[in-house]
Amino acid sequence: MSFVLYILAALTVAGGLAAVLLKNTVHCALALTVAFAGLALLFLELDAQFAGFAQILIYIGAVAILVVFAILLTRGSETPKGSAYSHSPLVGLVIAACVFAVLGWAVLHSTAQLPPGTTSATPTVTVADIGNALMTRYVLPLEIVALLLTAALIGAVIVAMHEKEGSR
Amino acid sequence: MAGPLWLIPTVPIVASGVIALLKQPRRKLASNLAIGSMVFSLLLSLVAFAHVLSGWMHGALVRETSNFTWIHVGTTPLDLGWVLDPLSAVMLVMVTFVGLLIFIYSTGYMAHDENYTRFFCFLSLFAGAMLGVVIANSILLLFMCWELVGLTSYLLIGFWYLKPSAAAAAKKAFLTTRVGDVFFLLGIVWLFGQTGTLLFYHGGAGSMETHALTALLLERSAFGLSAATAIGLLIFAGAAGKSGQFPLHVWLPDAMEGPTPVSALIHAATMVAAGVYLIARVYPLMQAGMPAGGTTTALSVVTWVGAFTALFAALIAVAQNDIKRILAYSTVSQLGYMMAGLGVGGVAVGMFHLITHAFFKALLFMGAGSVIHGCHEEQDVRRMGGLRSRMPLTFGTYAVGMMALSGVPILFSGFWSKDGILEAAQHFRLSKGPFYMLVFGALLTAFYMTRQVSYVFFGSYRGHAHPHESPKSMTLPLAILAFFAVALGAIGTPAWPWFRGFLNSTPVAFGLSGFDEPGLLALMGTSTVVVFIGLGLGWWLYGNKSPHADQPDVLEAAAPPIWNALRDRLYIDEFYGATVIAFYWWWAKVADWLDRDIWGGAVAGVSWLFKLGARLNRFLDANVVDGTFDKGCEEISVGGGLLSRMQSGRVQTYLRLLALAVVLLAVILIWSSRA
Amino acid sequence: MIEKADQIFVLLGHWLVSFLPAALQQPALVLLAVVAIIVTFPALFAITVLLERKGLGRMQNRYGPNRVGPYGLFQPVADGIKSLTKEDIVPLSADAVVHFLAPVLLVVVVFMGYAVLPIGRNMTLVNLDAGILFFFAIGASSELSVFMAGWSSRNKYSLLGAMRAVAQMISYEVPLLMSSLAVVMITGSLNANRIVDAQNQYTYGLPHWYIFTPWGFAGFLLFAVAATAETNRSPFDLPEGESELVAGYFTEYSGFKFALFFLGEYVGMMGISGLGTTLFLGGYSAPLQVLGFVPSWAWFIGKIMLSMCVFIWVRGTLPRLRQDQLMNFAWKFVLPLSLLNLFVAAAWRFMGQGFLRWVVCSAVLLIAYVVMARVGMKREHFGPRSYRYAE
Amino acid sequence: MTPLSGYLLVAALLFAIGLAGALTRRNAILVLIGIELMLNAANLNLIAFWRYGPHPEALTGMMFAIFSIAVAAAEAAVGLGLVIQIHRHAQTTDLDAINRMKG
Repeated sequence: MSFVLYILAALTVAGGLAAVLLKNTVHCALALTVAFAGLALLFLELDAQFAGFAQILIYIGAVAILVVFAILLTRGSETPKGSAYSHSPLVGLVIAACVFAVLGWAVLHSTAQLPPGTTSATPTVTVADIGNALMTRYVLPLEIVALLLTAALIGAVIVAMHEKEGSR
Repeated sequence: MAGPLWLIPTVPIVASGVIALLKQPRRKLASNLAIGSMVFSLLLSLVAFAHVLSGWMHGALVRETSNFTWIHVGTTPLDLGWVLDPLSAVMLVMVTFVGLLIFIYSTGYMAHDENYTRFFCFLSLFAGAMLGVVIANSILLLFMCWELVGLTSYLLIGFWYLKPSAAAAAKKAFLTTRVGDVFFLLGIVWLFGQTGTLLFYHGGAGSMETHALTALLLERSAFGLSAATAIGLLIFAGAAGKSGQFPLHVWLPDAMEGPTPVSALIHAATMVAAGVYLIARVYPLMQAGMPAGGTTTALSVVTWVGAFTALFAALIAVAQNDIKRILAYSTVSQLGYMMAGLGVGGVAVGMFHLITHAFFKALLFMGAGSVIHGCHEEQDVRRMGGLRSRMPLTFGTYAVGMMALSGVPILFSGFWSKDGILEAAQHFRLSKGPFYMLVFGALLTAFYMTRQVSYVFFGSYRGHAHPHESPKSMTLPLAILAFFAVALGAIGTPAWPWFRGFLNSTPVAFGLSGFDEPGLLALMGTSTVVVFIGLGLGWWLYGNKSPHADQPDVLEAAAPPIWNALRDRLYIDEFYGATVIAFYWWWAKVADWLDRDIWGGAVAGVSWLFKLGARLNRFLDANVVDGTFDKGCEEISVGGGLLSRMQSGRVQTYLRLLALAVVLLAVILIWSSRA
Repeated sequence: MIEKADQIFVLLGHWLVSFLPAALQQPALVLLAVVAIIVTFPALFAITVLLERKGLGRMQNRYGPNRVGPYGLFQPVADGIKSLTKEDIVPLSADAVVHFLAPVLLVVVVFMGYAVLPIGRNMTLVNLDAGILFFFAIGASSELSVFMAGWSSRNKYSLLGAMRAVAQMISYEVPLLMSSLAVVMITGSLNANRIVDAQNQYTYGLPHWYIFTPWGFAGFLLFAVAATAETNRSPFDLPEGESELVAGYFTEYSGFKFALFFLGEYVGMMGISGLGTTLFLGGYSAPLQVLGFVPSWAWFIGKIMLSMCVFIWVRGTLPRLRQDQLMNFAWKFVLPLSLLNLFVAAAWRFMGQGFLRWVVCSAVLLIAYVVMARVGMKREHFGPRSYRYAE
Repeated sequence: MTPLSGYLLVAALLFAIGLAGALTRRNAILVLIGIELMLNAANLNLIAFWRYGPHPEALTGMMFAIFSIAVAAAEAAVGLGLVIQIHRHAQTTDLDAINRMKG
């Protein structure tokens, strides 16, 4: 079974790498969608059907499109003249590497404490269950998220609103 | 049925909320919203009324409550709730109906006001609050709505707040009623403390039910009054404040600065009646421990105050020249009648007069409004006259209202309701005083109304404007109200005391047997005679002759000092000015002086000392410290310059530092956990 | 016998795979179903195209194609051959990879949508618990391919077309979701089969389809509008408005890739009509109980073809909208109505049985419709156009 | 190596990649892309823990992931709006060029 995991992981990581490394911004965005799709598949692999589909719907359907729009609106679609990287990118890379080292180290050394994945039976979670949970136990977070989304909506509109000429 | 009762007040309040959000130009929408909400409330109230009615038909006492706990303060729950019983049902219908008519009327009256939407916002807010007062089953809820009503009244009196007089009147009304409300609040707290419940009726556990009342009776307090009496009196103080009983009546005449529909709705029909309603609501408390046929301290106080107010205000009304002020004082006096009626005759008598009065007084005020509107904002009766022909519709309806108010026999509702009060007063045990006061008041009422009408409608026109009849939206409500001013009498005649039976939920039968009660016919005779004397007197003095605005009034010519006294409202305001206000002014002065001279002086002294110290310090600084200090400063600034290099303003630099810090933190944590 | 006719494909599949070893049977069955779908719907696509060309022809007083074969019945074949043999041109400056991937992605995505549609009784490829969600998730990613096509071919028209298309798809996806949500809410399940079962019952021989309820009817209309826009069909076909930008996002496509786009568009239309059928028209259930003997899959296909005819009819009838009208319509009319429809559906759910809920729900919807049509959709008069870019 | 730690490693790698992107790319939008990647890595962790945790039926991790997806959507919308506004203002999305607080 973990064979599938390897493939999906490879796909996701490749997508992520591409998204970070490619020179052309739009290609980056497209690669990002690949990474998202890989993640969604990973979710499905983890029996998180709803989360997986939500991932596809929101990230590929909305966020990716949003990114693409932003790229086009900021004329970022044509490949930049100079280097695609900011000043002294190596430093950043090193730091990222350090982070990965720490995380990986932590994961590998805590395998013993982690719950053994193989034993736990596949949970059967229907969408109805999730709905019930959302409406009962997680109703407060739900409300808060709703509020946040509304605020974000309005905020985004106001921020990106095209202010009248002359008010510049 | 008691469940959805809360909708009745809520809908207008919501409507007002919506209206508050509307922009100025959406006038039509605003008024439609307000009226629509009112219609809704009216329909709902009618349903409620029908419910109660059917219950009564089946001979059952309908008193449905729906209570719930609002919040817990510590461990004691604060309960709110609403009650549906004959009292509230009748009141609901009256308030919503009159309110609706007045709303419609205002669309015509305020048509040219640029704050139209604000007006309707306040108006429907008021309606909602008033309805809340009516349905409240918890004295706390009642008090909240009570205050809300006060607030809206304040807002509406001061609606034209650019007029200084209006602003002042608003303030006056607010403060004066507040005096009463303080006592009211005390009463509430005491009641709550004694009975431990805020609810009036709660299936035997309410504060208006026998269990609590007996407890209250046993409880003794100052002056040997029972707690029941004391609380009753406190609550009565509140009621007096709202419905302008004698010591606290001063605000009501000034309240006429508000737009006329407001005067009609708030200061004639509904809000001022709230006090009476409150007394009716807590009537069990008032009459707790009443011996058979006797009375209680609280009730006798109510009676005396009421009767006195009735007479006193009627006297003042005789000598007023502002059309609305006359009506205002007559309102005060009628409220006195209601109070007296409550005091001597029980709920039904007082409430009946309240209802009829609500209709014909609203009618009169709106008529007055229509007159004012027609004469282009002229309010002095001496500058009117002869409007009989110019605005016939207004005249007809106004005449009906006037006759109802002065109690012209048989035909008009005012006669029956007032008659009931007089009859009850006649049987008042303690003294005949109230009875005579009330009778004399009745005479005066007839007199001053005749005076006003003949000033306004008869003789020849003495103003300079061109009076014209008002639009349909104003005259139509007048007509409707006029109809009711006549018709309502039918439900309270001794022949068929339907109203009384309904409120006391006892069956009634039609029959002339009601009349052969001893002395009843005689009483009706006297009151009739009295009324006609009043009318005749008025007509003889003022009828159809049109004195000039500057020439003195007939009575003034007769007895100047009395006239002046009456015209200046018996100097009550001046008296308050000389006592209460003067005291506050003086106290403010004192406080100011203390502040300025005593504390101020002390502060000044201290600061002077500090200044001295500072000078010394500066001398030391300048010559000793500086040398070394400056050096240090230079060092620091150099260091700062070095540090500021890092603030390149590049986001990613910060981001990197952040990440680095996280890594270091993690490493440290791991390390420490291992070691 | 009827049962056999109904289940014929299922039985056929089982019979076919019965020759394989047990381990392979399940995958083989799935594979068969996939193949079946991939074969059936393009065939339907061919028929539809012919239908459209002829139907439009008749609507415009022409014959339409009538040369190839009797009554031009073989026209689709000819088209197919043509597009297969045509030269495949890729612009020099185009971004070759993306340019190639775009149509592929579109077709793949569009076919994936069918995985959850119950084509007939026991004829759902994968009976997902969150089927409807899956359908929408997949549908959402078709926007991406459109964008890829438009951007990669380095052509102003294509880019504009793509931008328009994506904007339009995003705006109309919301009402699409909302109007379907009502059904999901009432059924209490995102599973397509459960939804069909909920509608597959009769009183007095009349079906319980959701379209026969006030909210269902309104929801269906909204769904239809949103679907039309979602598939860039006329009157919402601005992205490929010939008169403005040559052919929108597939201007630069030719030959087989173009054919793929064409295919994708039509199969997508069928897919979304399939969804609409499942949600509102009772899926594969018969419109009358007495017609129950007709196999279920026939009903499903029939309903799809019917809605295709409606698509064609609309295209032949209505003129094209303007961009701002399009957007206004989406955000100020369709979306609010579908939101309201949600509430109405909830009210319907909680008003119990009886006549009252019919009156109330219909009244609310009607009033809302009239009011919003009057207030929201007032025709504004525009000054001279001002074009804005994010400078 | 249990599958759980496998997922965790993938998540960590993804997170690092995202971080690298956020730290090194010049274009603001790409930085946002990196951040999105990091968020998704976190989601993967949540889901993995939910799946292999002792109480999958409690749905905690799943819920957390769903909520964080929703929040991420909001974050993306606002972030991109800001980027667009910055671009209007400074005519560039180059983070090195945008280093003044006053425009």
